Amino acid sequence: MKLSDIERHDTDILILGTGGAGLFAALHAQQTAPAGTKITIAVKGLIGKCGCTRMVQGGYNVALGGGDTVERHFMDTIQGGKWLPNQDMAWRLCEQAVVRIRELENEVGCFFDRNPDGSLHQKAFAGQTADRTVHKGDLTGIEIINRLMEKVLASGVEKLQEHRAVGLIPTKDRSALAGVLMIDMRTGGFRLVRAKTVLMATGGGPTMYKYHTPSGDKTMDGLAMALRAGLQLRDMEMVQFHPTGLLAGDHTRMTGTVLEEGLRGAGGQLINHAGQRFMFDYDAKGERATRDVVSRGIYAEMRKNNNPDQEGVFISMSHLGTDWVAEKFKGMVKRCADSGFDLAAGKVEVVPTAHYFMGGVVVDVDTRTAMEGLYVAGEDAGGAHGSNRLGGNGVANSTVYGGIAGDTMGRDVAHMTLRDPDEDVLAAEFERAIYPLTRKPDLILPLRKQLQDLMWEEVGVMRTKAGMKRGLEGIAQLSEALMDVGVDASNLAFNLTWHDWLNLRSLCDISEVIAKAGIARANSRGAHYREDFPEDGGLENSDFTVAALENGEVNVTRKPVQFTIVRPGETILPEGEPETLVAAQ
Amino acid sequence: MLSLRLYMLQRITALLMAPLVLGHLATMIYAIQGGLSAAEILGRTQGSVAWFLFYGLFVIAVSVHGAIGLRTVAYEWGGLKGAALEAFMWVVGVGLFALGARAVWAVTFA
Amino acid sequence: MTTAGITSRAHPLWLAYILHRLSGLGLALFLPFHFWILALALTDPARLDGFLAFTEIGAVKLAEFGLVFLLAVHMFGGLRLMALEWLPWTPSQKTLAAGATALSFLIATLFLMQAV
Amino acid sequence: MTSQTLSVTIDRGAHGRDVFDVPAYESQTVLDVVSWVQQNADPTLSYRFACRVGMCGSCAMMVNGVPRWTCRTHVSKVVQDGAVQIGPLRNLPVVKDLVVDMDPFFDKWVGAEGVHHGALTRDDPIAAVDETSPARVEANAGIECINCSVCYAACDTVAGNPDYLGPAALQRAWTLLNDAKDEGRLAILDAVSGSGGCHNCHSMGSCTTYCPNELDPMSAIAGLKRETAKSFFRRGR
Ligand SMILES: Cc1cc2nc3c(=O)[nH]c(=O)nc-3n(C[C@H](O)[C@H](O)[C@H](O)COP(=O)(O)OP(=O)(O)OC[C@H]3O[C@@H](n4cnc5c(N)ncnc54)[C@H](O)[C@@H]3O)c2cc1C
Ligand code: HEM
Ligand code: SF4
Ligand code: F3S
Ligand code: FES
Repeated sequence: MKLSDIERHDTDILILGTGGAGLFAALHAQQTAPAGTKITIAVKGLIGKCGCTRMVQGGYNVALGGGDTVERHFMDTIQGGKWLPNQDMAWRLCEQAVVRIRELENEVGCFFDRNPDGSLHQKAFAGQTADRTVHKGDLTGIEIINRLMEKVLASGVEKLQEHRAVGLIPTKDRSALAGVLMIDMRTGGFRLVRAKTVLMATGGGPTMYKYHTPSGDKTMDGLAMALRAGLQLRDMEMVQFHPTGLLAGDHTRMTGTVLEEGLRGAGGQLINHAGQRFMFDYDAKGERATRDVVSRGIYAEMRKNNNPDQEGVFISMSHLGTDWVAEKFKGMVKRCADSGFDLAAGKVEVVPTAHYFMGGVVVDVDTRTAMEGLYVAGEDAGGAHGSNRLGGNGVANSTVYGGIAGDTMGRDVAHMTLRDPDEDVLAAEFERAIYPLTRKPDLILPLRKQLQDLMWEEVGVMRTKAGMKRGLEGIAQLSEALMDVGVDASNLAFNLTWHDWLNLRSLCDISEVIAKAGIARANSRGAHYREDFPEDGGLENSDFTVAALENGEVNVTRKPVQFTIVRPGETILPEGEPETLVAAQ
Repeated sequence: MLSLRLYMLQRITALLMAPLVLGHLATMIYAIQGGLSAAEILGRTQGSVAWFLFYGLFVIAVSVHGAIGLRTVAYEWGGLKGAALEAFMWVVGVGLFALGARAVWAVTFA
Repeated sequence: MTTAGITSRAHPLWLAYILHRLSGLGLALFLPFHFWILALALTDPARLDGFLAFTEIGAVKLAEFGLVFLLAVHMFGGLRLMALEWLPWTPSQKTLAAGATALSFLIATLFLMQAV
Repeated sequence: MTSQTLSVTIDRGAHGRDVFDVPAYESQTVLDVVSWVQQNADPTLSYRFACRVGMCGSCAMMVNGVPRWTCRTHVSKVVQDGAVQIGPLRNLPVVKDLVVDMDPFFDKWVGAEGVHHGALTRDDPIAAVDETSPARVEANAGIECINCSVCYAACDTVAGNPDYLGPAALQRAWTLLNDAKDEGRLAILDAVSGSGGCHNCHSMGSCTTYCPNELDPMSAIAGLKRETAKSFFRRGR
């Protein structure tokens, strides 16, 4: 394959990814862009059928009255994020979610569950002070994405499905983005798509952990591309673990997938190897504590037991009544049964599992980045959640900011032109992508497993400086080893093994950033827990990490959080407002 | 391939035929007691306006119904398309009607 | 190639469908022949009698029975289908399908019993 | 368990079939088997998946001749005498090996007017909906479709009739027809009455039999037939 084989393609607005952020951007761009603007959507899988928005179970956070307010939602978000969120972004998230939910219901046509009086039903995830989460059963994501997907499919945007972005190609002076280099996965050919504006909404995805929940297509490609393009990444140490991932052995893709949060909420018990409930040893709320707390509790028990034959702990529901569980958690029970586990009557082995990535590209409240023409939204963007994302704020974030990105691009595109790419960067990115095709083929899976074990052990639920240093060394070795592993190049069409290699490349690159950012934060906040620094380091002095590539080295600095709306210890809720509106369980 | 119109025609003729088939079967069961003969058939039907209408309707319905039915099968299993498919349906329909009309005429007023 | 798998695992509704189609096809193929024989009344009554006498022979009788059976199967299958499509739907359609086939079989057998 | 192996035959289109011996495990799905082959035995094998938990509908394949979601199909459910045969989903063009082009499926989804036709906007309040009203119950029945195309692959009418919109698309149309918020009634009725419409369905019920989410497209299509028949008498088309 030669550089000259790259097909060249132009468009006005290019969107990478079709989760909540990508699809909303496509719809909004159509609404705001001048007539005749060409919109192209490129995605690693099929439109709407990949990514995590589809996998959303619990629901969508939005303050819709009944005592709840945008202010309360905002305060929960800030407190949940342990004062690290970018407050302007968090505010915009809470404020716009109100509009977005009406849009989803009225314009996009979503079905959401109702109260007997016909109004939207809302429930409370852990860490929320109001019943706020709008949902469709426990399959909210399918509903949201299917409705968005059909709108976008019907709208006639240009589709580049199974197109994997591999490099952001800037202009010669590096100040602006010229286009994106992609692999057309179906043929194995390369395509350079130039666009006046590009949204990156590839959804992060901490799948470098032994146990992880996101869909298989998410491998931090976006953040790795952004890093190489010189953009700043913030909060990169912040990996959210969901406490109850299914444990079914390392030979099955089921391992790591989420057993829903509601199980614990409904009274599900966590049982350790000795057959005992243990969560009350760690927190007064027991199993109902927030995700980070429960994850650490389980992790501590696992470490105590330290038995390779029985790694996890168990979730047990049967005391609540087999029939009741089977009825209330129909989908979950069926899913477990399909995989060979009896959730309603038996107990199911679980482990904490990497779920969401709070870190991401530094953006402004309009999703603009430091690079002209590049916009970032959804899980790829950092800032809105700080050190911890509340359950239900993820899909709100991707849909709110995806829409904003579409609006912003639609307006900006009018006064932008196509730019010429830096052919040297293009050549370098191309070489990088075809590199494994020039090496002797070997298995990639063992390296991926090693990385996943390493990250789980050393840069996982609980961290120490020494561990993360070991992690960094290990990542460096694996990165090197990967460069010696080649891929059979005889047929590049839908060559998953080539993509496995590229996936692992992205994961190695970002793993390094996570470990370095983790070392840089010598305190514990939200999802980031340092055994050697268990204190929060003083909320008043909150700062966030910023990582960027400088002279080929990942460099992490710290920047103070700007308390633009509220300071630690204060609240924007009116005086006399109750602490929580959620009835005690 | 089946538009609403053809579908409705197929169903309406089917509904129409249901009582006709039952009537026909009942007559047959009655008639074959002691064996069938041309004379017996003709004796019953010859010159009867009622039987003419009965079987006439039957023939019209079955030609329409059978033609549409065979069209579907020819399309799905035979891969017949476009003008050829339409022609096939008409040939079947007209053919069935011609043969049927001739038979009805033969046993009633001929 | 893959079709085989599906049909080999055929379920009641699919069987009802294929039965209905094959019976419809059978009827459509038989009908011209039936009309032609009846038209003999016009052109050649003797031959018609010949044919009718023919029906007394075992094999032909079986064929006749088969035709009535086809008609019954197809008709009840068709009525079943229309009930399924138009009447407010009940989940017990499999029973309905089976029932219809059974009923049609019953009638056909009745016919046979009468005939002999 | 690892001492046992499964004999896995994979249809690879023009390249014929390959047989692999795959180690058997206690918790193992068909997707795991396919993944094992690609990750360990034949790196050129192509297949598609994303969510691995039955939500995205991208992993459907023919397993022993039956369309299934592979990520949620435990091997023990399908294995026969230690063997499994896996092929690309039926009724869709094959891209490579086990990967099919799903565009025709989605083109038909859109062709059946399978998209919300709303009159309200984001500036309007959210309308009250009685979840127990018959129309909402009917609409809700098909809402959890993950567009996996299993029903589409199961249907022999689709196989014989390239224009036929197919069970999933028609079910979506039925949902919208019953959605009080949807204003596209006439457009939907027209779309499902055309030459590829609901009237081609022979109620063979394979869609309902094989839908992994236990949905019932057949009954939804029957609903469309009823509504179009009514409108035939009312509107004359
Ligand atoms: C199991 C699970 C349950 C969850 N439940 C909830 C919940 O109840 N509530 C909540 O608020 N949040 C939940 N979340 C989080 C939520 O799903 C995410 O926060 C949000 O959906 C992210 O949206 P997104 O648009 O940024 O990314 P995604 O929806 O993940 O989409 C990313 C897209 O980018 C594509 N892509 C990736 N790499 C490339 C590339 N190189 N080139 C081209 N395209 C690429 C992907 O294929 C995909 O289409 C859950 C997440 C998971 C995994
Ligand atoms: C009371 C009598 C009859 C009833 C109720 C009836 C009913 C039906 C119905 C509802 C269909 C549509 C099937 C579908 O869409 O899947 C059909 C199809 C058909 N009918 Fe009849 N029918 C009757 C008599 C006949 C007769 C006498 C013939 C002979 C010509 C016939 C030939 C066919 C054929 C060939 C088909 C197409 C089969 C298919 O599409 O699978 N029918 N019938
Ligand atoms: S109806 Fe069932 S089988 Fe068909 S696409 Fe939807 S979920 Fe899949
Ligand atoms: S399988 Fe096909 S024929 Fe109709 S009932 Fe289902 S769509
Ligand atoms: S991988 Fe998503 S449904 Fe199977």
